[in-house]
Amino acid sequence: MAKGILDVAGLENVRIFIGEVAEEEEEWEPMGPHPKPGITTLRNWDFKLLQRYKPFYAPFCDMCCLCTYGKCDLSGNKKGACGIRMDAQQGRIVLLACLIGCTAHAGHARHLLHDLIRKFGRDAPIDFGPEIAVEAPLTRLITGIRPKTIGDMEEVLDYIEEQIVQLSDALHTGQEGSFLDFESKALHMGMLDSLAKEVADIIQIAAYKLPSSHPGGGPDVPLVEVGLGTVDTSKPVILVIGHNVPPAADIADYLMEHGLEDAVELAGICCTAHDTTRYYPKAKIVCALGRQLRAIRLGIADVIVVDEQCIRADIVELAQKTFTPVIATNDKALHGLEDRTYDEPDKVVKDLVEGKVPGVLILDPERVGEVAVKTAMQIAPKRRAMKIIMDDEEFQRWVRLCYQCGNCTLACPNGLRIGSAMAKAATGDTKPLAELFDLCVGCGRCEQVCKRHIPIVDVITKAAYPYVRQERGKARVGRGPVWDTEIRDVGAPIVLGTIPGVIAIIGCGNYPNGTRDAYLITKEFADRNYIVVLTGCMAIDAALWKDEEGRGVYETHHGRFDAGGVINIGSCVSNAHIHGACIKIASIYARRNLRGNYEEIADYILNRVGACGVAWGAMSQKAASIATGFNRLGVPAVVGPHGTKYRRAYLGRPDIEDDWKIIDARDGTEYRFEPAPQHLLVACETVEEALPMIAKLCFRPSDTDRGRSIKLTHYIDLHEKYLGCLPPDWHLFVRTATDLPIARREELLKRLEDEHGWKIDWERKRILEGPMRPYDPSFDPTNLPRLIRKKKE
Amino acid sequence: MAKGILDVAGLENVRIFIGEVAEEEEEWEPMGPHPKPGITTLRNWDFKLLQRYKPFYAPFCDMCCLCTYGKCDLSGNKKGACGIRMDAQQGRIVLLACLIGCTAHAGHARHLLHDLIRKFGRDAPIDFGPEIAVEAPLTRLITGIRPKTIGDMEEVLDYIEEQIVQLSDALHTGQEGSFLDFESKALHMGMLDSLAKEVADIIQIAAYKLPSSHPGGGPDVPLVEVGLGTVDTSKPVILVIGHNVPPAADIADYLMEHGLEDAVELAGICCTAHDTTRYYPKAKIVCALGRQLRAIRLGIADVIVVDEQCIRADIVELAQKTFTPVIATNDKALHGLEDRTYDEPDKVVKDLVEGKVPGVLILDPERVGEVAVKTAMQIAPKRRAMKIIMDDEEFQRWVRLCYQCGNCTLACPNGLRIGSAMAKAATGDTKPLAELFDLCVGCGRCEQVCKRHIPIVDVITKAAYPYVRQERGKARVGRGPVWDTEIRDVGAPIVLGTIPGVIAIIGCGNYPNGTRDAYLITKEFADRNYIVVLTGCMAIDAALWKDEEGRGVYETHHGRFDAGGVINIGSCVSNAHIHGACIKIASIYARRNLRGNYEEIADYILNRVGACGVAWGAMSQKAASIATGFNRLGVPAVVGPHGTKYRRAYLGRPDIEDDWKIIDARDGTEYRFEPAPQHLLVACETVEEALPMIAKLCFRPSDTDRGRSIKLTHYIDLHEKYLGCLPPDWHLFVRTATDLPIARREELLKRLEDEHGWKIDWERKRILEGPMRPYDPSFDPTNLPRLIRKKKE
Amino acid sequence: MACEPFDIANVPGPAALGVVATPEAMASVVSSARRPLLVVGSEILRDDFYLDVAIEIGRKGIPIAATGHSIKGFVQKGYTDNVHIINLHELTNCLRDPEWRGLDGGGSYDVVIFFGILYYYASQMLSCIRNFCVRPLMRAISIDRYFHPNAAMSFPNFRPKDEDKYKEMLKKFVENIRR
Amino acid sequence: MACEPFDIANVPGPAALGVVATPEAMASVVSSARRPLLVVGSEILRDDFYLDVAIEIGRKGIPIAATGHSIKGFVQKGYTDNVHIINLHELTNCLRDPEWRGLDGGGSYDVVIFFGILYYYASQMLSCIRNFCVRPLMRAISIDRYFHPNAAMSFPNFRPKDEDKYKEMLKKFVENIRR
Ligand code: SF4
Ligand code: SF4
Ligand code: SF4
Ligand code: SF4
Ligand code: SF4
Ligand code: SF4
Ligand code: SF4
Ligand code: SF4
Repeated sequence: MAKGILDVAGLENVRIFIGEVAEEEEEWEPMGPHPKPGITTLRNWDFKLLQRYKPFYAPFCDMCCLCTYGKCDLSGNKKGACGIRMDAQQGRIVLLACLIGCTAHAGHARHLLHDLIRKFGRDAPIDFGPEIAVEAPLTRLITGIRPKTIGDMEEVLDYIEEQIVQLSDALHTGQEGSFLDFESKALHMGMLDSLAKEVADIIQIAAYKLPSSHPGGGPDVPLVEVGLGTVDTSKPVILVIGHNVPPAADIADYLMEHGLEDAVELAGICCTAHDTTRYYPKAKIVCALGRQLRAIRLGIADVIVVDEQCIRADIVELAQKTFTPVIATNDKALHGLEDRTYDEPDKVVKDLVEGKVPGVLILDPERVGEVAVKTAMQIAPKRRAMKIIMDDEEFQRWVRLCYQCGNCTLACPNGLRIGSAMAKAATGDTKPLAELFDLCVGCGRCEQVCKRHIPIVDVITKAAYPYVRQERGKARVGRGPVWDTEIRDVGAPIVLGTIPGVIAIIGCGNYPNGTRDAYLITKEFADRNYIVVLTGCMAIDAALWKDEEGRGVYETHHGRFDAGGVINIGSCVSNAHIHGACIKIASIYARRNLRGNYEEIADYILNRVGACGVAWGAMSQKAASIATGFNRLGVPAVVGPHGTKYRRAYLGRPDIEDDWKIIDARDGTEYRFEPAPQHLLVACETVEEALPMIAKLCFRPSDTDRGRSIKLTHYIDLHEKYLGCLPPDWHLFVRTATDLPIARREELLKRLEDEHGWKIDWERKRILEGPMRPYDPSFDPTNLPRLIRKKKE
Repeated sequence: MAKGILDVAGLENVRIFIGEVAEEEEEWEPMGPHPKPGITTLRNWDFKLLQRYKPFYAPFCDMCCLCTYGKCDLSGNKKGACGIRMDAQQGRIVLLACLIGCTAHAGHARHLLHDLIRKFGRDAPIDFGPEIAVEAPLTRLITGIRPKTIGDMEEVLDYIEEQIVQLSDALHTGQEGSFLDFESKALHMGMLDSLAKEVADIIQIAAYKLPSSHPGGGPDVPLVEVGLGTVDTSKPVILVIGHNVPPAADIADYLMEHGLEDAVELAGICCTAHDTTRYYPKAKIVCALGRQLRAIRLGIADVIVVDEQCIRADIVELAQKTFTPVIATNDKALHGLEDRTYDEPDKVVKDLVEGKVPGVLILDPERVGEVAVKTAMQIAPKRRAMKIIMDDEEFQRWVRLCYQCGNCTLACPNGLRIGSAMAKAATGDTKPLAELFDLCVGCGRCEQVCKRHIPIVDVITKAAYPYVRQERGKARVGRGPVWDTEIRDVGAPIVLGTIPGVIAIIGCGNYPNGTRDAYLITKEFADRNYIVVLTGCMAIDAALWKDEEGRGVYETHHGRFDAGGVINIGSCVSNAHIHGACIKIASIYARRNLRGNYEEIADYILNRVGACGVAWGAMSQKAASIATGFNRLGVPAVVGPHGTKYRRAYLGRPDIEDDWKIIDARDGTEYRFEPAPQHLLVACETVEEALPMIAKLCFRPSDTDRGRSIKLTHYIDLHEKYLGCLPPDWHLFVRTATDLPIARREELLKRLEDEHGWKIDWERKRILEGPMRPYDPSFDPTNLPRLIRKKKE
Repeated sequence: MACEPFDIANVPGPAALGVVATPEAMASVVSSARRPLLVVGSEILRDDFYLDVAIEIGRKGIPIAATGHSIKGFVQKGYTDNVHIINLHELTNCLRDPEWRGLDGGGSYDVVIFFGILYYYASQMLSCIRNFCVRPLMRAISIDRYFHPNAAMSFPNFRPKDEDKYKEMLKKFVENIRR
Repeated sequence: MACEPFDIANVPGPAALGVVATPEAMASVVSSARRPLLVVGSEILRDDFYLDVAIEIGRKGIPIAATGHSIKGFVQKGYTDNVHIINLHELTNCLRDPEWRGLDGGGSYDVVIFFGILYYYASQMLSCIRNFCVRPLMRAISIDRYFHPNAAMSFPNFRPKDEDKYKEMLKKFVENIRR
């Protein structure tokens, strides 16, 4: 029964307006203890995490400038005028970052839901095919709701929005005073963020029928082209940028309806690119965020369509320089443009093509396709006549103009040494300049401080142009949810440790060392039979490098959620399926109740699911809330060095014994245990350092000896490969001789004896004394005393 | 019909769950064009305002530190790594401040609604007595909903929360690029803030039966005691701090139920104090925010109960020093305390009294009263035996220790010259130190940088102690909504200008010149027959000064919403009734449609309702969103000098003719008109400067000549009184000779002739040439072309 | 050379290269200005000396914007020739507009001198000028007894007991203005 | 004397009174330290020279925390005596705990020397030390080729072409350490 007015016979004068109509409430699972948790509901869980993984703060600024009592100087952990201390202030800023990140996802989800309901109806079913029964693990887990149609997600968003506002309230001057409570709130925000992402991706998969487990989905998704070199500029090019797919989908629809698929290029940057290819695999993925400025400057786009998030704030100004009109489609990012949504499309096209306006707003996605396509087709011939790329002469003029003042280096977030590369180029050697291309994150800060007004980014791009034109790779289309059937197959090996880990490579591209890192991490772990899942910018960047035979990681590795797979999960919101996979391991493989049962499942994941997030180029506020959401669910994450600017890490201290106590749920016995995982959030300086760290963060107390031995093998091997020696703490993870890598058991036993004073029974190759806890294959680790099944007498 | 399950005869197997049941929708007013506006709905209105009152930015920081690309140096309007420019970044920070402010109100409203529904039921009626028919002007105006019960406000909050999340989304890196659009979003946030406040205050008035127009309400509310000197410390003292009244109400209930009203003092700080007195007039208002630190340090409280907002973040640490236990009652501000909500009350009391814990959480307001009262009663005798206030000897020791290093002055937000006052005190003259008491905002920053560890705040308080003990005033209890019947009486005089203005003195106490300013502004305007309404900290501070006869402004002036009234509207959320009064003038007096008709009503208010907000000590993010909400509704505001740290002002430029065009709705004629009002948001350096500025901002194009003459009289008079001369721009407001102050008509006509070259007909005392527009008493000014009734041929 | 800002946490960023300058150096900037403007605030009313300094500067032909309620002092002294009453927010708003006609119709200014203005209000307005008055460049200097990182040049912080030193500096500043 | 931070907008606030110091001055701080610690990062692998500098410091009895993947260099050089592998985040987290037992069980450190660490990672860790390692006071100095406002002392920024000058400074620093 739909919403509406119900006239009840016999009650003539009463008209009943029916809002939510629940079908006969099928008790699909008993409700757990924490449906729709509020701020304090999971505080105990948070405090458990925060007690082991204590918040570490590295202020990015000593001051607070949030109210007119300020600026307050909080240096040396001083208090501000409102009484807040530096540590709490850092927690506050972390909560603020998570707020902005989470609202980006939740705002996007709500906006999308409005658009999808308008186009497809509230009743558009959530049906992900035969292999997926648990369609919305986070939704079930957190809210206790099992959504059947996209309209069911309204209630989920209501919950999220209410909670967000409650948390944001706490940012006000004179609220929270404890850094621990700020962190608990940030963790709550992170959880909401994960939920919002799930809503966003599920409704778009359901409505647009993006890949799921219907035919052609899952591991069978097609490959698409990735790279600046893939765009065929002999055709009119439409470039979509952002995160919200409906306008791009409308463009694809228009192209398909008018048979223009081969006449017009549809290409994208960032997550809209992912989602566009999920809908329309002819679309191309130009690049991730880090190349956005350069892609625009290269002038490849005949029209740029932006929606929301991770769009250059100066998009209109930039596009003007290459005579590219901009169509803004989302109320989050209006750029001061005029609203032409309901104007005659041809009039709008005319104004854009003639350059009368730099851009327009078209806020109804279903009106974007026509304008974008017509504009691109009409303007392309005009634009082809223009010179946009710098010529050699100009290039030489610029590099000679540089006087190595160093201003650009000081302005560059990565401290790139541009001046000396310019000097080399002036002598004819353009290689150093060209090499900067992949180190540069394309921010444009350098150019603004150059007293000689050298368009540095363009000069670098010019130097790298031959390379840029060949930047072509392939990525598997974002496949969305992991299948329940896949979980059934990998649940045991993951929990037992024989699949040594799930590596989730996610987030933005604020790298110090180029996109090569994304590739290297992916390849290193996939080659070792970890399951590697990627999303967002990382899923794009990883596609840009190739092995000696010219094959990218998506080509050399399969796309199943199984050992050795390299899986593009999708856009940033698709990250939720990584949480989903972890949750499903607990629910499908281990048959834990899911519904309203966050704490228990997070405890399960923390102790048993050897997953580790890698946000190597984490830049945005979303990355902050995403990582925090993973952390609350018990999944650790490694960030790159820029990640220290988030100000907070969650670091364990293996040297503090009391921090490492865990309960055996069978009888309540408490054990001291190995630091597994050692951190919830940690930054590494280099990818060489990160690789063994990631491997280390895959240890779990539940590992069987076989699993542990495999994990230890990779940890030790990666450490030796990239750091040149054994890790200093490998012995902490040894409980029994069979935990040791088979190939080196003898050697390592010797070391345990010599270096750590352990007692070894050399005859039986067994450890007699040394490990901090015994190995027991049926150990049932938990941090929650309430889960103890039977107290020991 | 309530929510629930409906079994329908003949449909045995169908159970209908009924959510929202609307009563037969009584068409109380036709729906206007903009119910539940989204981000872009009122953008045109915003752009109209922003075109006349251009955003002015004074960055408080040159850098942006919001993502890991940063810090970015935006100085000189440079762009950050994301492409954002300094101007847009300032708009973004303004939106951020408004977000935090608005979520504080909306979060509070939602929390309150949950508690009130639990205690009083969804169906608790909104009935404000015989004099109030328009119970919720902002709700009706913005959402089109006419709420009948508190439960009806859920839908309003759903709308607010959804919109807040949409707006917060826009803060993410790579979203909005235009400062104008950031401002439009901030204005939208300000509007939501006003609505959230209305919800919060209306539901608490309805549920707790706070003053409205039932007997004893409105102008007849009682006077309560205000001041640090009013607390009777011979009794156990409970001090409530914050903004959310249920815990305090529960304490009052407990006292009343147990006949302890005379045995225990219930006193409050900030808005909870206001709201407590609205419920329980025996409560005392200790002070506003600026005295919070000192009130706590003075040790007057035997137990401190905090809820949310404007609580010192170091409350637990401070209270510990005076052996005062803290009960935290709100999930926004948990302060790391343990949750004891469902513990045996007596066990909690015992732990608190014995000092086993510094404080506890009691998150169910209905469980706070017993614990708070018992704790206060049991601990009071123990605490009375302790020495808390500094003795004379100690005082002398401290002031002698000071070596005038000046560190404290550099740390003090007001640059107070503490060292020299200490030096004077060391020689026996404590007056300079004592005088600092009222200049100090009690932030404690000075103490932390004193190398001699002098407890500066305590030393100042000690010097001022004789004064402090006498700090006793009286304030009228917050009366809540203005009556419809009052509006009927004052609508015409306000619109015609004969009541020269409504002065809304609101917000915090971040003053450079003491609470005296609050008093002076109030008195100056009330004496001149303006209507003066106050809320929040200002309503408290204004009560602290007295005239020569020892009477405060609430005692010397009546409490009607009428000329010369001095009205305490209530707490910060009660500010909504000031908007409400303006809206009701449009609706009740001018019979404009209200429902979903924000733009038209705001246009009406901007052109006709001579109201001006004064946020003299604006400190918080709430103050930012409050002011912005007034601005969108067409009400200008003056802030004190610290207000420049909000970074943005909305300033008009009378010298740019094009900015001052207005339409006569009768026939569409466009006129150049006087700058009325000249600004939407402006800071003044001193109260002397502010007084004439406030008067000036009460001019409206709709003023009749009589009204204009009265307004001009006060503007000129205040300028002469405080600045010593005629204002330089008085002539701009003259349209006709009868606009001139009667008593000085001749003199001013002469000046118009001599100084401005106007042509005067001296015989008939008329102006022949000069004014920028003619005076026409039936002029019907509007900024909205769509309101033109009949186009001129 | 920089110095601690009078409000210790008033650290606006890298470009706030406000320098502590000598009165002579400041006077020379003013002397060579095309169109200088003296902006005074309420703190000049602290002491007749300051008012006299302002008037002396005014007598050298430099127009005065009287902000806050400082006009009161000029009126009392009977000096109102080239003194213009304006709110500081309004004035700064005009300053950021290169098209502004100026207080006297002669166009905007290239050097503005802040004097006697509440520290944090002045600081914010100086920040606006520094960040937005860049094309053409407007230089703002402060002759207050505070170090202002947002001003191009200012004095160091003076303690109350060093008031005389400060007065000396002001005298030197005025003496050295040649117009 | 302060200096422009290597990352121009790295302006942490008033207390970031990082000073540019001579190698001699820094060496003297290290020489008089109770328990100094050298913290090296991946940038020492740029050039054998830097690795040798670190080893020389290590030979003077100052323990080395090898962060990033810098350990690789020490292993290759065969010098691992008092070299401890640790992640920089982990190390800084330990440093902020006065109860920490130290890399060798001898307790925490009073002077830490940052060397060869990526600028912004180092900067953040130095910020943690400056803000939170105050009781007892820990001093962090940087001998990198960058000015670090968050360090108590550091060198100025060196351009690539001034690498030799920088090397000279390092040599002087090492020479002057007496332990
Ligand atoms: S919020 Fe607190 S620390 Fe921040 S500026 Fe305001 S008073 Fe200072
Ligand atoms: S655009 Fe590239 S080179 Fe320029 S500052 Fe940014 S990262 Fe450095
Ligand atoms: S700022 Fe310009 S001139 Fe200076 S080094 Fe960089 S590119 Fe060369
Ligand atoms: S917190 Fe950020 S915006 Fe605020 S003062 Fe520091 S750097 Fe500037
Ligand atoms: S949000 Fe933009 S301006 Fe701010 S730090 Fe990030 S890139 Fe820089
Ligand atoms: S900081 Fe302390 S010693 Fe210095 S002037 Fe202030 S009170 Fe005196
Ligand atoms: S407590 Fe008072 S004197 Fe001390 S810094 Fe704050 S305002 Fe200044
Ligand atoms: S007026 Fe300001 S300081 Fe006072 S209670 Fe309200 S928000 Fe807080």
